[in-house]
Amino acid sequence: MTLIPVEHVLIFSLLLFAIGLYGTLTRRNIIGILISIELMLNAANINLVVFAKTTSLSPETGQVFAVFVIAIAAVTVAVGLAIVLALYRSRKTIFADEVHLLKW
Amino acid sequence: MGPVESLKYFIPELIILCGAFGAFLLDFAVRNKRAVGIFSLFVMAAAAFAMKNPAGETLSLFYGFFHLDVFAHWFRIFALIAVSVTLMLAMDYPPLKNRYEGEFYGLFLFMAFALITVAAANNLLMIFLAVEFVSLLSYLLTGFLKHDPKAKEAAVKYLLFGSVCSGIMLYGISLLYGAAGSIELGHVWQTLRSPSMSALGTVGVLCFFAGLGFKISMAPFHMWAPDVYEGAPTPVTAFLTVGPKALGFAVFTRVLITVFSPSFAHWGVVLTALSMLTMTIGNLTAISQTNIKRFFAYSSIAQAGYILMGLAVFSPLGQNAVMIYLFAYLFTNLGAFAVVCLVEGASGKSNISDYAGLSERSPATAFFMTVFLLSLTGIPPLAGFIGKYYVFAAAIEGKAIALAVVAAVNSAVAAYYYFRIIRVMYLVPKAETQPTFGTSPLYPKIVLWLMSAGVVTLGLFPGYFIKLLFG
Amino acid sequence: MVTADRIFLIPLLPFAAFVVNILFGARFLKHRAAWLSILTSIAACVIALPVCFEVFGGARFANDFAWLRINDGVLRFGYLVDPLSASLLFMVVIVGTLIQIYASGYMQGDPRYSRFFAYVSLFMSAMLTLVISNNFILFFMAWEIMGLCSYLLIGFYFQKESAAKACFKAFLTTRLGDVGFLIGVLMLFLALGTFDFSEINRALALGDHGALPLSFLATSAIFIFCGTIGKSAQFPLHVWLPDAMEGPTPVSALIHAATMVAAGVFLVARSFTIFMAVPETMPVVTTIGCITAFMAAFIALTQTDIKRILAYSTISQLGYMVTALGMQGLGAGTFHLITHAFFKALLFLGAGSVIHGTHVQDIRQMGGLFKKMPHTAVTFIIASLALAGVPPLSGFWSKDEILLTAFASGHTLVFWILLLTAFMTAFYMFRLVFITFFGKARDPHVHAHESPAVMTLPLWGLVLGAVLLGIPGSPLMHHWFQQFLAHAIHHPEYHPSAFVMTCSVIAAVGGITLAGIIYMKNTHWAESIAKRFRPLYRLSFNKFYLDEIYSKFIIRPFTALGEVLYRFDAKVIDGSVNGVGAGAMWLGAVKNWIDKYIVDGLVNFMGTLTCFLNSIVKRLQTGFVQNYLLIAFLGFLAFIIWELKLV
Amino acid sequence: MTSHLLSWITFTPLIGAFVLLCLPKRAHDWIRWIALATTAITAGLVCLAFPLFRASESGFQLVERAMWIPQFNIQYLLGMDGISFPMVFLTALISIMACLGSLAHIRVKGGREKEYYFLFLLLETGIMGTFLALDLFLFYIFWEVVLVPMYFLIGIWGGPRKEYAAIKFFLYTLAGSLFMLLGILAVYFGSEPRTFDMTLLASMKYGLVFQKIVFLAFFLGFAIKVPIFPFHTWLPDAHVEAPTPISVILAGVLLKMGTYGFLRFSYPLFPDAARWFQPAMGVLAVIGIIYGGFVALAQTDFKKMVAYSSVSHMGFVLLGLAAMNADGFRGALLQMFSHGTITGGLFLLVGVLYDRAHTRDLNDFGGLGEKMPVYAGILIFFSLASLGLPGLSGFVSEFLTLLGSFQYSKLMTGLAAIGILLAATYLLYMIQRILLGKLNPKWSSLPDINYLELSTLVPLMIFILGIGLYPKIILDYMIPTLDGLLKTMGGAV
Amino acid sequence: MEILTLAAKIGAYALMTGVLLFALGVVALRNLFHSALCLAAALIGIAGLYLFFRADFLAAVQILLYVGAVMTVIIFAIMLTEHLSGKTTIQHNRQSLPAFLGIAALVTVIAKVILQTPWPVTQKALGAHTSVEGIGTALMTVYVFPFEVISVVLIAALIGAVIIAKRENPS
Repeated sequence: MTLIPVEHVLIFSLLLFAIGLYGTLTRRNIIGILISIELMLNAANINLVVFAKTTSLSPETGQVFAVFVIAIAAVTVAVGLAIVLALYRSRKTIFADEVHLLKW
Repeated sequence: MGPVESLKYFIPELIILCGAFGAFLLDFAVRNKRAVGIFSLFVMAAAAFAMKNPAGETLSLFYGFFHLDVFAHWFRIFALIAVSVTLMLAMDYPPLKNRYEGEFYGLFLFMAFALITVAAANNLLMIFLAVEFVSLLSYLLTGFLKHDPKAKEAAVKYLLFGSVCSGIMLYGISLLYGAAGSIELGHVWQTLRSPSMSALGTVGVLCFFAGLGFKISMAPFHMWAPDVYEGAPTPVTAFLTVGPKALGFAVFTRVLITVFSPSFAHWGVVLTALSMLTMTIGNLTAISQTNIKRFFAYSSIAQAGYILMGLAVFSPLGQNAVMIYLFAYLFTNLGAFAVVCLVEGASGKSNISDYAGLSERSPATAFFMTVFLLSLTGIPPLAGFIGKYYVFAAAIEGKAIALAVVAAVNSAVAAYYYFRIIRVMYLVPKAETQPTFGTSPLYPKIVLWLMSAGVVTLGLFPGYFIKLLFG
Repeated sequence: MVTADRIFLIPLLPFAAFVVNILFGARFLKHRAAWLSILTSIAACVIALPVCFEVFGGARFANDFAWLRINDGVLRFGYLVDPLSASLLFMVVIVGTLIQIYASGYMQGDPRYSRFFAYVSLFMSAMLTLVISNNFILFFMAWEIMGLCSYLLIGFYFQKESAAKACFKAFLTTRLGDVGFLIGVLMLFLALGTFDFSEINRALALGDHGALPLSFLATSAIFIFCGTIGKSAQFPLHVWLPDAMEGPTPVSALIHAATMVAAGVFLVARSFTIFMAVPETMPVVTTIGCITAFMAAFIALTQTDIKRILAYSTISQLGYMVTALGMQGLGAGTFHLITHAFFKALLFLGAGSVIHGTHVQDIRQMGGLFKKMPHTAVTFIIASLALAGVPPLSGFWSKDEILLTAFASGHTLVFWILLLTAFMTAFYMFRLVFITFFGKARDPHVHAHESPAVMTLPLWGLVLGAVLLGIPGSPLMHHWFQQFLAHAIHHPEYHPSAFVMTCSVIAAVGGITLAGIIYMKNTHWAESIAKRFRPLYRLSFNKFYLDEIYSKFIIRPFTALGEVLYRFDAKVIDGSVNGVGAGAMWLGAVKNWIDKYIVDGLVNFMGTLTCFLNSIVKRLQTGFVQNYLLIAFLGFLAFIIWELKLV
Repeated sequence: MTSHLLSWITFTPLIGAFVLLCLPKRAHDWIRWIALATTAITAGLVCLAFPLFRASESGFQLVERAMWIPQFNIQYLLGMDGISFPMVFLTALISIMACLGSLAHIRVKGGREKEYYFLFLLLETGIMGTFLALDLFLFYIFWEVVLVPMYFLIGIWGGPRKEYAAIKFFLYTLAGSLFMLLGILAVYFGSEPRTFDMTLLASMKYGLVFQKIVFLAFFLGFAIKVPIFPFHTWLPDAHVEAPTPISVILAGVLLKMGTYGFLRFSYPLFPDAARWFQPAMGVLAVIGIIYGGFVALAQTDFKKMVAYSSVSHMGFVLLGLAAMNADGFRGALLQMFSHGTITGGLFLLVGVLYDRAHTRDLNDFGGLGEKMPVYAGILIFFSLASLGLPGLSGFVSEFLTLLGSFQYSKLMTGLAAIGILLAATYLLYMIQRILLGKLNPKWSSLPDINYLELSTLVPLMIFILGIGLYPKIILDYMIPTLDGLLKTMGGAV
Repeated sequence: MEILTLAAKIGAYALMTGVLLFALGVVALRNLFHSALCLAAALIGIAGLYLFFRADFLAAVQILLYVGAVMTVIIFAIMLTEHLSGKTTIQHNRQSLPAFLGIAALVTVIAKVILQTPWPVTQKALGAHTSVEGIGTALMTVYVFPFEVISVVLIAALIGAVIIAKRENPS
C-alpha cells in the first residue's frame, strides 16, 4: 500500500461506484440492476480494505467490515433473485420499466 | 462488556430469537396456523416482560456492538408494540390464510429482533448491518403474498430502491470510516470537526442520509414508499409505516446527536430543507389519492417531514420531540391501519370510496377511524397533537420560524385530505352495492381499542409519557 | 337613584299601554285596545298639564338616575321640564289625546285595531320622553323610537305596495339624518364632555367650549342639524314626508304633522345655545329652512291628493319654523311650532274625516262636501284660515312673529321669500277648500256622509286651540310666550311692526281671493295658467324631480355598489385565492383539477395552489422505479452541490 | 360543586355527551331530553356563579389550578373575570336556545339525533373551555376542540353545499389557529420562567419586534374566527349551509371567540404591538363594517344576508377594540354579547321561515306580515335590535363603540356610521320583501310561529330589551375588568 | 526491489483499469449473460487488488463467496429468464443521458473532495499486517455480535427467499 497513493485507489473505487450507479439507473433488466448494485458494493468494499491498510486505527476493522458487506451482498442477491423469479412467474417480465401497476 | 457478561442483559432478545426459531418449528407441528400467531404474541409478551429499563446507565454489550441505553430501550419497546400489533392484524387478515402464515409470524419475530439491533446500533458497522437486516426482511414481507402481482411489484421496487440507497450509504460509510480510521461514531465526530474534513464529511453524511432517508421515506428518497405501501399486504403496510421508519429515525437521531453536536448546526439548514420538502411533497400528493393505503403512504411521508423538524433544530427538545412524535404516530397509524384491515376484510378492497357511509354501516369503526384521523391531523387532545406540539415547540425554540410556518401551512393542507376520509365516512351515503359489516374479527378490534386508548391517553396525559420516556 | 316621581309616569303610562296592547291586544282586548291607549293618554294629560302650568308659573323640574358608565363619568338619564319642554309637553299631550280619540273612531273595524293603538301608544311614550328628556342620548333614543313608530304606522297597510315602499323610504331617509345627528352628538361630547342639556347650557353660557376649537363645535352643530333635516323633512331630505301619507290619517295628523316632524324643530330649539355659541352656523339653518318653506309651498300648488297637499304644507311650515330659528328667533319658531301643531292636526283630521266620508283622496273627485259634512267643513275652513294667516287666528300671530323676526333682523330677502310663501300657502289651502267643499260633486260614485261624533268632537277641540293659542304670543299678551322662553334661553326680541302685519294680511287675503277667483268663478283659468307656465307647472307637479334624481344618482349607485361588492366577494376574494395559480396553469391538468377539486371541494388559496402543485408532484410518481432512483439521485446530488457551497 | 364550579361548567356538557353515547340510538325522546337537560344544568351552574362572582373586582376569580404537564409547565388553569363571564353566560343561554331549536329542526333533517346531540354538547364544552381557560395551551386545546364537532354538525346536518361549507370552515379556522399555536409557543419560549400561564405572562415585557410578530400570529388565528375582512369568506358559506341551531351557535358564540381572544390574550400580552397595529385594525374594522353592509344589501338569500350582517356587526366589535379606550372596550364587549343574542335570534327566525317555506329567497316572499303576525312582530323586533334601535341592546353597544372610536379617529367613526345606515337599509329591505307588500299566494297556508319556536326567541328578546333599557346591569360586570385591562395596556381609564 | 515495486505498481494500475473496463462491460453490454461474465471478471480483478493490498483473507472470501456463490445464482437466474435477456430487446432505458450527466457531476465533485481531503494515513496502519488468523480471532471476539447477527440475517433471509421463490401451491 505504500506503493500507490490512497487517493488513486479512492478515485478508482469512485469510478467503479459511478459505473455501478449508472447501471442501476439505466439497465432495464432487473437482474442487470442487481449486478450493477454489486459493483457499487464492491466499490465501497475496496474503500474499506484500502482504509484498513492506511488510516484505520485497528487493522481488522475494515476487513471484517468488508466481509460482512460481502455477506450482505450475497443475501441481497439471493433475496433479490427470489423476488425477481416470483415476479417473472406471475408477470412474465423482468424489466424494471414494465412493472408500473403502482403509481401516482 | 464481553459476550458472556452481556448475555444476562440480552435475555429479551434471546427470547425473541428462540421464539422465532420456535415459531418455525411450531409451524411444522400444528395445523391451525393461528396458534403460531398466538405463540408469537406470547413470545413478544415474554420479551417485553423480560425487558428492563437501563435507567440512566449505558450498557455496552458485546464490546459495544449492542449499545443499550434508555434511548435504545424505548425504541425496542416501540419495536415490540409495532410487531405485536402487526401480528394481531395479520391473524385476521384473510389473504394470508393458507399462505405460509406460520412463516410469516416467524419472520416477523426476526423482524422484531432486527429492529432491536437497529435501536442498539452505535457504530457504522452495526448501523449498516442492522439496517440491511430490517430492509431485507421488509422486502421479503412485502412480497410475501405471491399470488398478488401488486405485492411482487412492490417488493421488486422496494428491493431495487433500497439496495441502491444502501449502496450509496455504504459508500458514504466507507469514506467516513476512512476519514476517522474507526467505525465508532464518537471518533467520526472527532474527525469531522476539523475544517479540512468538512467537505468529506458533507459527502459522507449525505450518503448516509440517502440510506437513512430511504428508511424514513424522506424526500427525495421517498418515492418507493407509496408503491410499496399500496402493494404490500395490509398488516405489512401498517408495520412498514411505523416500524422501519421509527427505527430509521432512531438511527438518524443517534447519528445526528452523537456525530453532530450543535457545532454542526449548519446541517440544520439541510435538514430543514429536507423536512420542508418531505412534508410538502407528502401532503401535496396525498390529496388526490384514491387508494387508502397509498393515501396513508403519502400521509406517512408527510409525517416523516414533521418528525424531521425535531432533528433539524439540533436540541434536546427536538430529540425528545422525535420520540414523542413517533410514539404518537405509532398508536395513531397502527390504529388507522387496523380500520383499513377491517374494511378490507369486509369488502376485500381498500379504495377510499369503499369507506362511503361507513358511519352507518359500522359506526364504531368509523368513530375510531375518525379519532385516528383527527390525531393525524393534530387536533387536541389526541396524541397526534402532542407530537405536533412538540415539534413545533422545538422549531420555535430553535428559532426556525420559516420551518414552523411551512409546517403550519402543511398541517392545514393535511387537514383537508384527512377530512376527505372523514367526509367519505360520514357525509357520503353508502352505495347500494357495498356489503354490510358482519361481526368484526377479534384481534383488529382489540388493536382498535388499545391504540385508541393510547392515542387518547397520550393526548390527555402527555406528562406521564414524557416522564416515562425521558425521566 | 330613581325616586318615585309622577313625571316619570308621563311617558311610562303610554308605554304600559303599548306593552299590554302588543302582547294581549289582538287576542283579548280587541276594540277595547283604543280605550286603554286613550285612558293612559288622558292620565298622562292629567299628570302633565299641572306640571306644565307650574312651569308656566316659573317652576322647573329635573330628576335623573345613572344609566351607563361612559369613560370615567356616568351618563345619567332623567327628565328636565323647563319652559321649552313644558310648552311642547302641553301641546303633545293635548293633541295626542284628541287624535287618539279621533282615531278610535276612524280605525273602527280595522283587523289590526289593537296593533294600531299599541304603536300609537309607543309613539306617545317616545314623544313624551323626547320632550322631557334631559340629555342628548335619551333624546336620541326617543327620537329613534319615534322613527320606528313612524315606520310601523306608515307601513300599517303594508299589503299595499306603495305603503311598504313609503315606510322603507321614510325610515331610511330620516335615518340618514339621524346618523349625522349621532355623530354631531358624539362630537359635542368630545368637545364638552357631557350629553346633559343643562350642563351643556351651563358650559356654553360660561363661554367654555372645551379643549377643542370652536370650529369643531360648529361642525358638531351642523351635524346635529342633520337630524332636523331628516326628521323635520327639510330640503333635501323632505321627500319621505309626502309618501308617508300612506299611513292612516290620524297617524299623519299626529306624527307627520303635529308632533314628530316638529321634534326636529324642537331639536334645534333644544340645542339653541350651541347654535348661539357658533353663530356662523345660523345661515345654514336659515337657508335650508327658507328653501324648504318656499319649495314645498310651490309644490303644494299643483298637487291633487288631499293629504299630499297637507303634507307639503307641513313641510313648508316646518321650513318656516327652521328659518325662524336660524334667525335666532327661538320664540317665534317655537310659537309657530305650537300653533301649527293644532291647526295642522285639525286639517289632517278634517282631511281624514273627508276621506272617511268619501273613501277617496283625490280632490278632483270631491266637491260640494260642505253640505254633506258640515262639521268637518267648518272646522277645516277655520284651520285653513289659521294656516293662511288670517287674523286673529293663531296662525296669524305666529307667522307674523316669524316675518317680523326676518324683517327686523335684517334678513330682507328671507322676509320677501317668506311673504311670497305665505301668499302661496293661502292660495293652495283655499284651492283645496274651494275644490273640496264647494262647487258641485264631481264624481257621482262618491257618496259622502258626515263622520260620527267620536271623530267630530276632537275636531272641535282642536279648533279651540287653533283659534286661541295665538293669544299668548301675540302683542295682545305682550308676547308672553316669547318672554317666557327667554327666561330659559336668551334670544333677541323685536317690537311688532305694522308694516309686517299689513304685508302678512295682504298676502293671506290675496292668496285666498286669488284661489276664490280661479276655483270658484273661473275654473277654466286654472288650466290655462298651467298651460302658460308649463315648465313651472311641471316642476311643481313633479316635485322638482327630486325623487327621480335621488333614485338615479343615490339609490341606484348605492344598491349597485352592494351588488358589485358581493360579486367582488364571491369572485375576487374567494377567487383570489383560487386564482393565484390560475395564470400559470398547466395544460390538461387544469380542467381536471378544477372539476375535481375546486368544484367538488376546496375553493380557496390553499386548495388551488395545492391542487396545482399536486398535479405536478404526483406526476413524478411514474411507477417506474428507475425514475424514482434518478430523482432521488439528482436530489441527492443537488444537496451535495448545495452543501459543498458549489453553487 | 361550587369549589370546582368552572370545571363543572366546562365539563357538564361533556358528561351529558357521554351519557348520550351510552343510550340506544332509538331512544329519541330520552336523547332529546337529556341533551336539553344538560344544557339547562350547565346554564344553572353558570347562574350559580352569580353570587360567587364579585363584579367589582378586576382580577380572575373562581380560579382552578392544577399542574397538568409539568415538563412544559402546562397547567389546568381555569378562571373567570368580567370579560369571560358575559361570554360564558352567553354561551349557556345560546346553547339552551339552540338546543330547543334543535328539538324540532333536527328531526326534520333526518334523524341521527344521538350523534347530533353528542356533537352539540361536545361543542358546548369546547366553547366553555375556550372562554374559561387561562393557560394558553389549554386554551388552544379547547379552541381546536370546537372545530371538529362544528365540522360534523355543518357537514352532516347542513344544507345542499354542506360539505363544501364544512371543510371550508374547518380549513380556514385550522390554518389560522395553527399560526396561533406558533405564536403561543413563541410566547412560551420568550417568557422567563417559561410558562403558559396567562396571569404570569401578562406581567412580562417583550421587545416590540417580537410583540409584533407574535401579535400577527395571534391575529391570524383570531381574525379568521371573527371574521375580519378579508378572511370572512368562510362565514357566509358556513352560516348558510349550517342547520339553524348551529348557525345560531356559530353566529351567537363562535365568532366571539375571536374577539374574546383579542381581549384576553393579544391585548394584555402585547400591548405595544397592539398600539402599533391599532390603525390597521381600525381600518379593517371599518372595511368590514361597510363591506359587510353593502354585501348584505345585495343578498337575496335571507340567511346569507344575516350572515353578512354579522361581518358588519363584528366589525363594530373590532372597531371598539381598535379604539383602545374605556368606551371602545365596553362597547366591544357589550356588542359581543348583544350581537350574540340578536343574530342568534335572527338565525332562529330564518330557520322558522325556512322550515315552513323551504326557501330563503327574499324575493319569493312578501306580505307574510298578514299571515304570520306574531312572527312578523318578532322579526321586526330582532331586525330593529340589529340595526341599533335605541332601547334595544344593539344601540347601547354600538353607541359605546362609536363613542370610543370617536375619541380615537373621527374619520373611522364617520365611516362606521355609514354601516349603521346600511344596517337599516338591508334589514328594512329584508322586512319589506318578507313581511310587507302583497301576499304571495304560494304562502297562504303558512302557519304562524309555534310555542316551541317562541320559547327559543322570547328569552333572547328579554335580554335584548333588558340590556337596551338598562345596560348597567351587565356593564357593571364588565367594567372593572376592562378598566384593569386598559390600565395594564398603559392607557388612561 | 525497484523494478519489482514498479512492476507491482504497474500491475495494480493495470488491474484497476481492467476492473473498470469490465465494470463498463457490466453496465454497457446488451447481452445480460455477457454482463454477468464481465462482473465475474471484475470481481476476480478486485480480488487481485485485495491481494495487492495484502488482504489475503478477503481475496479468498471474494473469490469463494462472490465469484463462486453469488455469480452462480445470478447466472442461474439469467438462464431462467433467458429469452428476455437476448440481444433483441433493448437493455437500457431512456434516462441514460440525465443519468450520465448527473453521475459525471457526482464523480467530479466527489473526486475533488477526495483529492482535497488530507487522509490521515498512519505508519502504524501501513505497517500492520493482518493475518487470516487475526481476522478469525477478531470475528470470534470483538465482532462476535455482528457475526451472530449476520448469521441470523442469512437464516431469516434464506427462509424468506425460499418461501418467495417457491411456486404458489395452495395447500
